[in-house]
Order: sequence, then C-alpha cells, then structure tokens
Amino acid sequence: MTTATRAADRTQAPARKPATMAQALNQALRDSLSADPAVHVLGEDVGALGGVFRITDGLAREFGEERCTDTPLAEAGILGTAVGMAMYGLRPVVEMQFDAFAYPSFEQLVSHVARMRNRTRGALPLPITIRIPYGGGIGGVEHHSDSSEAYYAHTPGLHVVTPATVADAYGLLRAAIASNDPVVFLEPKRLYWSKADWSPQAPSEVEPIGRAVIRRAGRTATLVTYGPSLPVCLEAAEAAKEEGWDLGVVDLRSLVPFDEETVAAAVRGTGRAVVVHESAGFGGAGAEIAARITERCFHYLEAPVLRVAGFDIPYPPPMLERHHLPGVDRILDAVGRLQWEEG
Amino acid sequence: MTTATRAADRTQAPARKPATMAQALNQALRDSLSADPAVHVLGEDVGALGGVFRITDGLAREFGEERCTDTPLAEAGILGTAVGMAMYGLRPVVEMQFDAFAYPSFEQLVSHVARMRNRTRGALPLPITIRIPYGGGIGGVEHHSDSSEAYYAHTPGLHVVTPATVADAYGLLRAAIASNDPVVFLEPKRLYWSKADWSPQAPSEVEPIGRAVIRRAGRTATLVTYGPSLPVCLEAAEAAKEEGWDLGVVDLRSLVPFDEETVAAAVRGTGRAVVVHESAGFGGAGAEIAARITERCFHYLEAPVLRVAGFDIPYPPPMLERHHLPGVDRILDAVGRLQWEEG
Amino acid sequence: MTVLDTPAWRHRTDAAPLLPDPEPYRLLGTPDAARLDPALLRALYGQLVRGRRFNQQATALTKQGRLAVYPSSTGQEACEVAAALSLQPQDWLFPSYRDTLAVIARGVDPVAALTLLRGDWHTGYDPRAERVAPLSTPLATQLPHAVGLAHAARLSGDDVVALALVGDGGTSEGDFHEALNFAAVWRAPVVFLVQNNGFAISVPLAKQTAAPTFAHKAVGYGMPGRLVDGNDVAAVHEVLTEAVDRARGGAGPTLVEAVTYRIDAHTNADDATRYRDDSEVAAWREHDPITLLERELTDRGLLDDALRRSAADEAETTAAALRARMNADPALDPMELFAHVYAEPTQQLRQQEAQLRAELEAEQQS
Amino acid sequence: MTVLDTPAWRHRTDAAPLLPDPEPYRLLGTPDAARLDPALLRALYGQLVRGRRFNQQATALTKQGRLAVYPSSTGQEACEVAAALSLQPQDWLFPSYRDTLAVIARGVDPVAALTLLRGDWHTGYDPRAERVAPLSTPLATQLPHAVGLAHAARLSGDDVVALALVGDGGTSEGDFHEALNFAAVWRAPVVFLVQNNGFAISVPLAKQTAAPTFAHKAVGYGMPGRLVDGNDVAAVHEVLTEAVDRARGGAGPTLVEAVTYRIDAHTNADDATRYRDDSEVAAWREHDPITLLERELTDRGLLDDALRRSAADEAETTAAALRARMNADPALDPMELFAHVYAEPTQQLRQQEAQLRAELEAEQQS
Ligand SMILES: Cc1ncc(C[n+]2csc(CCOP(=O)(O)OP(=O)(O)O)c2C)c(N)n1
Ligand SMILES: Cc1ncc(C[n+]2csc(CCOP(=O)(O)OP(=O)(O)O)c2C)c(N)n1
Ligand SMILES: [Mg+2]
Ligand SMILES: [Mg+2]
Repeated sequence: MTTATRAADRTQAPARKPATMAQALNQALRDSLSADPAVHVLGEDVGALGGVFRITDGLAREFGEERCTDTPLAEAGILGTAVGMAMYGLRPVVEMQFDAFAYPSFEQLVSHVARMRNRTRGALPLPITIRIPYGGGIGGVEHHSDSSEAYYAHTPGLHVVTPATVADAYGLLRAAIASNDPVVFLEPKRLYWSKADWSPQAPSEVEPIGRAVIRRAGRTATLVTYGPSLPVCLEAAEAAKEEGWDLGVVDLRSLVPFDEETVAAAVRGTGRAVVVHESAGFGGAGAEIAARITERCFHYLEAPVLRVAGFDIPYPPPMLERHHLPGVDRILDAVGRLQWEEG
Repeated sequence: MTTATRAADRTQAPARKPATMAQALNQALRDSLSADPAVHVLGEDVGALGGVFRITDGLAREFGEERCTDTPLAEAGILGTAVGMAMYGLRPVVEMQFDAFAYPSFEQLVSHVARMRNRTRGALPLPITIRIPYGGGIGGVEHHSDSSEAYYAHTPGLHVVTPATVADAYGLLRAAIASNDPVVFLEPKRLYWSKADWSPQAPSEVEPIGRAVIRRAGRTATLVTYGPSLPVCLEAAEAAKEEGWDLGVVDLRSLVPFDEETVAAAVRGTGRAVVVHESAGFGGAGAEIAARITERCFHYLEAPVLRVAGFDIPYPPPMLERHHLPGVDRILDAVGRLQWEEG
Repeated sequence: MTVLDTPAWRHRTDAAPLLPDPEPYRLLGTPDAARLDPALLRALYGQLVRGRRFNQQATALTKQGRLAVYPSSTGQEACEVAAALSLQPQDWLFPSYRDTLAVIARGVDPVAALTLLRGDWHTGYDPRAERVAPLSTPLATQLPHAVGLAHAARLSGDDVVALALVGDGGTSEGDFHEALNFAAVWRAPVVFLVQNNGFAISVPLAKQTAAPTFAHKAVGYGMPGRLVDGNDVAAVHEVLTEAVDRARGGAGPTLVEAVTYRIDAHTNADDATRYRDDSEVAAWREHDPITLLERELTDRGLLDDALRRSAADEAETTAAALRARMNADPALDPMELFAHVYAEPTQQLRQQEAQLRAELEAEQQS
Repeated sequence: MTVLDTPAWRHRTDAAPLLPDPEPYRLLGTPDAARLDPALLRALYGQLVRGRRFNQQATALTKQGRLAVYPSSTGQEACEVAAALSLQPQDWLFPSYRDTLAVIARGVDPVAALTLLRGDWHTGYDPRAERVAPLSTPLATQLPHAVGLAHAARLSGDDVVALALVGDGGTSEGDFHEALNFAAVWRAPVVFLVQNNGFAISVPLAKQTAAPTFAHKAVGYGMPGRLVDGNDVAAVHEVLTEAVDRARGGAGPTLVEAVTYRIDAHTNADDATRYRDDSEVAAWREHDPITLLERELTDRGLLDDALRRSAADEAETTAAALRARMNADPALDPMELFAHVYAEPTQQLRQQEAQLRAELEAEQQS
C-alpha cells in the first residue's frame, strides 16, 4: 500500500484522539484477542496488574484469565510452553517483563522458536509474538535497559520488529500477531508514554512487516535508525538545519526482514549516511546496516557510513545513562565527520 | 613481542612433534592446571571420559576430580557456579559440550559474567574461561554445529577468542586462562584433528590476547577471517594464484579485542577485502569487521568490502552442510566481484 | 481473617499422597501379574523384540555410514514401548533424542523417524499428523512444549494428553523444573517419564543427583511421583496408563521415574569402557526387559513357538526393510535449505537462494 | 552383583528426614521461647526496629527523587535481620534485590548498600571485603553463585558458609533448580532461604506453585527442608543458625522456607490495590514481626523504656544519617563508565573514552 492510498484511507477512519504508544499497544492486543480466539497473552504480571507497563491493562478482565494468563516466574518456561501452545494451533503473545529478563529463554528462542518451521519442513510453523520492552532512558537500574536486538536479528528464523510511533506500535503489533512466523517485537520503553493523535488502523490499513519508512526526506545526508532512536534523529535533523544540513531520516521498523531497497535508495540520494542506535556499537545492528549500505551503495558514497551507537560497555547506572545514549550532539558530530571537504 | 623475536625464541624451544589441535588444547589445560592451583576445570563429561572431544583427557586422573569435575547436566548451573568459584578467587575453566548447548547459560553469561567487574567497580573481576566447541563441518545433527560468536562479540565485558592453528590453540588458551577477564574461547570443532609440528610455547612465548596475525601477505586483495574458516581462506588464496590473484589472509584470532590496526594496514595495502566466516551473515561478526574496515580505510578501497558467510538459515542437516559452508569457490567468486574493472 | 487463612501461610496440598513408594513398582513375576491381559502381553512382547532388533540394525547402519549417529535404547525397550502404548491416538508424544523406538512404536514410519540421525533433514515426519513432536536434542527443552500443548488442548476443550520423555541427566536442566512447575500450576494433562538409565553419557547418577529418587521431585511441584522398574514392561505400561488416565480425567500431571539401564554405549561414537565396569552391564543383562517378559509369558504358558516366530519375523521384516530403504541415498534438494526458514523468504534469502542455484548449475555444467 | 546393587536401582538417601514439618516452626510466644538468650532477643529487636525505620526512610527518599526505586521489606524484617545475624564474619551473604536490610544488618554502610537503587553505580561496596555479593536483580541467578563460592571455599579448606536469599517467585526459575541440585550433589556448605511473602509482584502464590510448601522441594534434591514462621525472628534465626552450622559441619545444604508477607507494594512504583485485598494486609499487620517480638520481650519483662528508647534512637540516627547523606548528590565521574569493563580497556574503548572526554570538555566550555 502506498503512502498516498494510506493517507486516503485515513480520511475515512474514525476521529483521531491523543494516545500514547502504551495505549496503542494495549488496543492492538485487545483487537487481536477479539479478532481471533486462537490469540492468547501470557507472561509475568500480565493479568490483574496489566503488566508493569500496563500494556495488558484490562485484558484479563475482558477476555478471562485463560486468554490473558499470569504465569509462574520463569521465562524459559513461558516461551517453552508458548511453543507447545503454538504447536497445538494457538497464537501465543508472550510478554517478557524487561529486555534482560528475556535472556533465560534464549535457548528456547534460538534452538526452538526460530527453527521449528524449518526443522519440520514447514509442517509446524510457530506463530508466536514475543513482546520485549527494551532500551534505556527511563532511569532503570541494571538489567532494565538492555538493547538486545542484535542477538535476535542474527538468529535466522525470527522476525525482529520495533515500532517508533504510536501508529506503528498498533499496526506492527497486529501484523506480528497475525504473522505465521515468530516475531520478536521490541517495544522502546522510553516511547511508551510518547503521544500522537491516532485512531486504530483498519485491518486493511495495517502494513505488513518488513517495510522501512522515510520519516523525513533530506538531501545532504541520511540518518538510518529505528525504535527509541527515531525521535532523537528527528530532533537532530531539525537542529541540523542551523548548520545548513538537510538530513533525511529512515525508520527501519523491522530489522528482519531488512528493507534494503528503501535504505539504499535514500542513501544513494544523499551519498552520506549515519546509522544510529543505542545498543553497544560493536557487533550491533548498525554494523549490518552500515556494511549492507556500503555493499549496495559504494559508488554513491562520498564518505564511509558512520555509526553512532551506545558505547561498548555494560548499560550504565541511571545517573550516567545520558552520557551513554546517542544524543543530538553526537549525531550531528558524526554528520560533521562525513568528510565534507573530500577525504 | 614481534614476529622476529618469537621466531628467535623458537629456535631454543624443545623439538617439535606432530600434534593435533585437540592435543594442544589438552596440553594447555594440563600446563595451566600445573602452573596455578587456582585453575579448575568443570563441565559435562570432562572427568573419566575426558570430554566428548577428549580435550580434557587424563586431567581428572592427573589432577583429581576436584580440579577436573564432572558436573550435573545444566549449563546455567555450570557457568553460575563458576561465577561463584571465581568470586572466591579460583580460575574456573568451563567446558560447554557444544555451541548450542551453551545457550541455557546465556543469562549468566550476559547478565553476570560479562558485568561483574564493571558492576563492582573492579572489585570482583571474574577470570573465567568458557570453552565452546563451535561451528560445523563435522556432520553433526542439529544443534551441534552452530556458530555463536556474534552473540558473544556483541556483549561488552567478554573477550572472544578463537584459534585456527595448533600453536594458537595452545597459546591462546593459556593466555585466556591467565587473563583476569572472562574469555569466551571458541574452539573450531572441525579443526580439532588438524595437525602441525609443534611443541608447547614457553610462557614467555605466549602472546597476549588481542593480536591479529597476517597468515599470508598478498597484494591484490585481503581475506579477513578467523577460526574454522582460516584453512579455507588459505586454500582459496592458493587457488587464486591460478587467476593471477595474490591474496593476503588475516587471521583475527580474537574478535574482542579487535585488532583494527593489523586489519586496516593489510586492507590499505590491497584496497580490496573479503570477510569470511561460516556463521549466518546477517548481523554476523563479518558485519562489524566490514563496517569497521570501511570506516578506517574508505579512501583506500577500490570496491566495497564483501562478505562470504553462511546463509541466513538454521544450520543445515549433515547431508546438506557443504552447500552452506563458505568454500573456496564462493570466496573466489566474491574476490571476482570486487569490481576489478572499476565500478 | 488471620494469617493462618492466607495462602502463603500454609499451602493447601497434602504431601503424603504425592510421595512415591521408594521400592520400584514391579508386576512381572509377581502374583499381581495374573490379572494382566494376555493380548496386551503379546503385543508388548512383539514390540520389545522388534525394538531390540531395530536398535541393532540402526547401530549397524552407523558402521556403514548410513546413519550419522545412533543413540541406542537397548535395555530400555520396555520404557520406549510402554510409553507409546499407553497413549490414545489423539494424544501426543514428546520424545528426546534417544526415543526413536517410542516414535516408531507409536506408528511413525521408521525411516521418517530416523531422518534426524541419518542427516538428510532435522525431522522426517509431520508432528501434527503423527501427534509426535520432533526428537529433541537440547535436553529437557521438549518438556515445556509438552506442557504448553497439553494446556492448549485443555483450553480448547479437547481430550488430549501429552507424554514427555526425559533422561536422568535431563532432569538437572532448568527446563525440567520450569516445565513441571507450569504443569502443576496449570493442572495440565501431561505425564513426565524420566528414564533413569544410570548415566548421562559418562556421568553416573551419583554425580547427577543426591535425591532419594527422581520420583521424590514430584512433591516439590505438587504432583504425584511414581517409581517403577523400567525393565518391567507391564509395570511401566500400567503406571503410565494410570497417569495418562489421571491426566485425561482432569487430575493434572504425574512424574514417573522408570529405573532402567543403557546396555550399549551412549551412541555408536562413545567408548563406555572409559567410565563403567562390565560387571554392572552384566548385572543388568540379567534383568533384561525381554527376558523378564518371556519368563512371565512362559510361566503362564503364553510363549509358544508361534508367538516367538511371529515376533522374530516381524522384527526381521522391520530390520530388512530398514536396511533396504536406508541403503538408498535419500533424494535431497539443496534448494530446500531456503524453503522453510519463513513462510515467505526474505529478500536476502532470495538472493542467497539465487546464488546457490547458480553455483549448483555451474557445478553441473563442469 | 545384581541390579539391586547398582546405583540407579534405588538411590540411597532416606527421604523421611528430609521432609519438612508442614506446620511453620515458631518460637516466640511458645514455651520454648524461654530458653532464648535475652541478649540475642535485644539485639534482634534493635535490628528489627532499625530495619523498619530504614524501609520507611528509603521509601520516603524515592518520593524525593533520591532513590531511583525502592523495594521495601516492611513486614519481612525478621527474615532480613535473622539472615544477617545467623552468619559468622567469614561467611558470605547472597542477597536478592529486596534484601538491602540484610546487607546493612551484616554491616555494610547503608549508603553503599543503596548505590544500586540510588542509581550512581551498580554496586556500592566491595563484595570481597564485606563478604556480601552484589544485590542480584535477575531473579535466582545469585543462587548458583552462592553454591560455587561455598564449593570453592570448601575445596580451599576454608570454614566459610554461604547463605543465599530468594523470593517465592524466584523459586520458579531454572537457576533455583540448578543451584539446589549442584549444592546437594557437591554437598556444598550453603543455605537457601526462600522468603515466601505470598506474591511475586502481583502474582499470588497459587499461580506460582502447587507444592504443599516450598520446603517440600528439598527432598527432590536430597537435602533437608525446613518451614518456619518468617515473622518470628527468633524462629528464623534458630532455623538458619542450625542450617548454617550443619553446612559448616560438612553435612551439606539446607532449604529453608520462611512464610512472611510483603506489607508494602512491590516497590514504590507499584500499585498493590490492583491485585490484593486490604483485609489480607490487615491480617498480616496483626502478625507483625516487631509486635511478636515485643510481646515476648514484654512477657519476659525485657522490654523496658531503655530498650525501647535505645532501639528507637538508633533507628532515628540511622534514618537521619541516611537522609542527610542521600540528600547530597553523589560525586560522579562519567569517565568511570570505561574504567571497569576490562582489566585493560580495548583500543575501541579508549577511542570512545576520548570521544566522551572531548564532549564533556566542550560541554564545560559552552
Ligand atoms: C542442553 C544440552 N546440553 C548438553 C547436551 C549434550 N548431551 C547429549 S546427550 C547427553 C546426556 C544425556 O543424559 P540423559 O538425560 O541421562 O539421557 P540418556 O543419554 O541417558 O538417554 C548430553 C550431555 C544436550 N544434548 N543438550
Ligand atoms: C529473571 C527475572 N525475571 C523477571 C524479573 C522482574 N521481577 C523483578 S521482581 C519480580 C517478582 C519477584 O518475586 P519474588 O521472587 O517472590 O520476590 P519478592 O519481590 O516477593 O521479594 C519480577 C518478576 C527479574 N528481576 N528477573
Ligand atoms: Mg541417562
Ligand atoms: Mg515474593
């Protein structure tokens, strides 16, 4: 669906109201549970409490505890039982409470969730959505701010999706739950309370997983980013005007599938790119993005693709996290290093 | 220590005899256990059996079951108890039986092993060596051939080392055990039975972790690789002569620390590079290597850095693995795509 | 309300009924065996003999390079066979990597069951059609799958029980613990069978657990634990059938420990002389599952030549068919590597597919 | 040799002595309390009162933005205090994230103990100097650490016991299982204390376990299980001291379940009204650890004004000092982010360090 037709559809959509990303995610779960009796939500504290971020608020009341289930406190058990439920034909939507608390389920994820379809020659697809609040910037103590997307994106058999806007939070989560493949759905914690005027997209408006989107066209250089770093990049693009730079911003939305075409087209238009994310830079998703841009756009590039990422350190304590997270200055600094004078 | 002084030292070393990588690793463990009473080996079947690959052969007999201990079958428990042992001042050397069977210990690795020094402001370093046989090419059934280095290399706080030669197997393992930081020591399974004339390096000859080595100088293009793919690259370089190409080969030996200087110098000399490894390409270590080479060498590059890696699929069954693993032809094909005619 | 009424104060289950009798339950050779149905005993006998022969044949195929590896269950056939036969058609079996016999005893085509170990693909049968999960190599990881499936079936109002197999070594994994706990909390219709064969590769029981028995773990989850002689096929069958019926009736999960022994090495690639004494193996050969059943059949006058011959014939037929079919190279298409990664291949996979196709074509032309 | 002699047939431990009395053990208010040493009771009282006040003060500091978060242990002070006081100086404590009180009762500087929750660094004390592991946030992951440390100490011939704390929710994690199993197999000198406070955040006990009690899990590992009233500080102290002594004597690990209640919400950020009824909280307030001890002290004529006042004064002094010190901003150096990642920073870290330094300098100049 093109941007034009989407815009057209929207004119018929119900009136938009201010909503947070958390509310949009909650609505996506509610609508998925309504639409398909096979959908089941499970995780720690997803029932009466509505999740520590309230993303499952009210669902147990509305759909019953069997559709929205508080599990024992064991992440491998949660994901492992979700595998069994999916084997039986259900569509489990699992909530991991925080990024680092998904690690106990790593074996189930890598050795089973990612491989079951392939292992069984397609006989046993696993339509499981694994929701993981991720990233920093919320003043969380250790283990509450990890960015773990690179682990997942490197694991064949998983889709890895991360919304950056209220509308995408809804649309991508609905698409993830509808997907017949397992989707690691990474929710940028610090955008949970971000707001936009929004009304739930109609099913026909929900885009499939795997398309990047140009959030801002630009002529001087392209920022490529996703999830929690999108607002920072947009801010940087705004600030860059002062320097006379017209920066484009691409929001990947999905790391796997990776939309090479959209990214390559954008970068070819500018000849310069900076990839921005907050996880550690070394071996991060930005490495893949930069390497791939270079493969695809080498002769269009005026400068090497640069990366602005978190430092290669364990995530800092709350009082120091602002020094770690890529901010506007660090992004503009990288743009400034794009060898404008010719190298 | 320079290559020259090493070569000099070696003339004084005891006579070399043919040895396999497995034997060199066994000797490194033996010598480490002898040299330091704090060293303890633990894992599944490391005792009477000597490990399924016999890397710990004879150690329990020689040093007692308390120094070389068969544990219960639980990888998180193995690594978790090793953390406690290291907290008390021991130097545990943990064996994971196969690559995919290290995944249950992922949380202990990422949330504790990698962070304990940092968490405690340096008060509690964890000198743990985690030996993991990795990679394919041995006809193993599923879960016995994973290449998991990218997960570890992306985790700040870990060193990630992988030998490709008999001498390095010994030297790097001794260095890993002597290191005051946790080291993920990846042993290329299919090189266990590779042979070379060798005698154990004297302690003064053991190189520190973190230096890449030029295995072959070349003028037309540089292959950058590590571990199981080194012999393949050397073979490719040999075969390339027929095409009139003089290929250099860099063996990284350690992914973290990453020896940028050696790699960048080699690539600047040729202006063309192909990164080769067998793990899935997407988000693999090769992405970081390629991105970094590009950052460092952009104006020396005649062509984009290309990658030859495993496909982005779950590791294939034994009968199909040869189609997955990067081989000589695929490497030469990539070299041929390095835009020799100018793009 | 006082604290004594709050749930944390004293959990409500009574422990006593959950504790196992520490003496393994036996039937064959005991007076109780008299009540066993001759037809059942004959069926079990046929399966045991066929299973033993299958193990031998499969091990032989490893020597001929026709199987990548084979973990023999010789000595453990009673557990394998009883597991399969305790289930109804609609039930599910969750085998571990050693349980090929249980898989074929449930009716899966032997060649399909051996696909993993032959190395042509990871799983050779359709788990939904067979109601048999893929053979699980990562130990104990199949246990939460069984719980989830049983739970899903119950939520769906279906009459389905899941039976999950695990070894003594596998009980040490965290997944074992998490699965049993979920099962008990959810009262899922699932049965766990621990085949305690004394070893996890080379590691003997005493280095694996200090528990009185594995069946004593059950009380810690709030489910009943049963201990059974794993070489007494009638006893294992009875205990499992009771547990399956209990699950079917809505009474929740059961943990069964079957005490048995791995007569062969861990796999064809293993050297068992490094870690165990022949005298132990010899002792267990005296307690062979087939011999135990033959004695019973003989005592009851049920073991005539016809039964012996039909069992042997069926075993030979199975072995011969296996040999013949495994000696043919499987038809393999390398392009299938890309076919099942996702419902739709990604753009990157399509590129990689094209690359391999080109390579294969070049190979053919040269 | 027959199979009956092989280890797999029947494991050797007798189960009966490992099983807990399902009635939580109590001392205060019982005739047995008469034998309790007045000095001990006074010391425990002082710690309880100080602990309660500390919880209040720390919670207040979250409202002033001086702590990032605080998981209060109000209602659980008896467990916290008894845990710390059951140990000898050379022993190690392995706390979970809720156990700040145990950490300070062991002697760690309160501000150092709160470093994690204040957010200036991850751990504020030297674990080796204090023999207190870092507060562990990933649940149950600290348990194998305790086992490994205790095992290492024993291998080194040292007289060191490790005491590890975990919540009812944490028992569901695989790491709990693996740790207890390693401990029992290795006979490591370690004691596990489960503080069963009825909830894991919002999830009540019945959704966490179906076991008769957590103490019943012990038999499944081959260690004794004890159940104790977690609000009876004398009982918890006695049970833990016995278990620590047992471990010290080489008899191996013990699992202790203390039944208690979390009076406050999960943390200051939690809204407990969403998942529990005030009447339950009220019932537990009637069974308050301080009240229980005060009653005992009163009955024995030990609770004079002097004791009350000294306890209250010490609590106020602690609280006031905490307030004062926490109201000052901690001295922080962002460059420390790179200091402890490795023994030596990598080349890449040195570059990143230089980048941050340049940014900070630019910031200062502007
Ligand atoms: C998670 C995991 N760790 C290690 C292994 C390697 N491994 C394969 S079989 C085996 C021993 C299994 O012992 P047990 O559970 O007793 O089963 P048995 O072989 O006796 O049938 C081991 C360690 C594995 N498959 N999975
Ligand atoms: C591995 C892991 N999963 C999830 C969490 C998130 N979390 C923090 S506290 C908590 C509940 C813990 O309950 P319990 O063990 O009973 O301890 P309590 O809070 O009652 O002291 C949860 C789920 C975590 N810290 N670690
Ligand atoms: Mg076994
Ligand atoms: Mg609790």
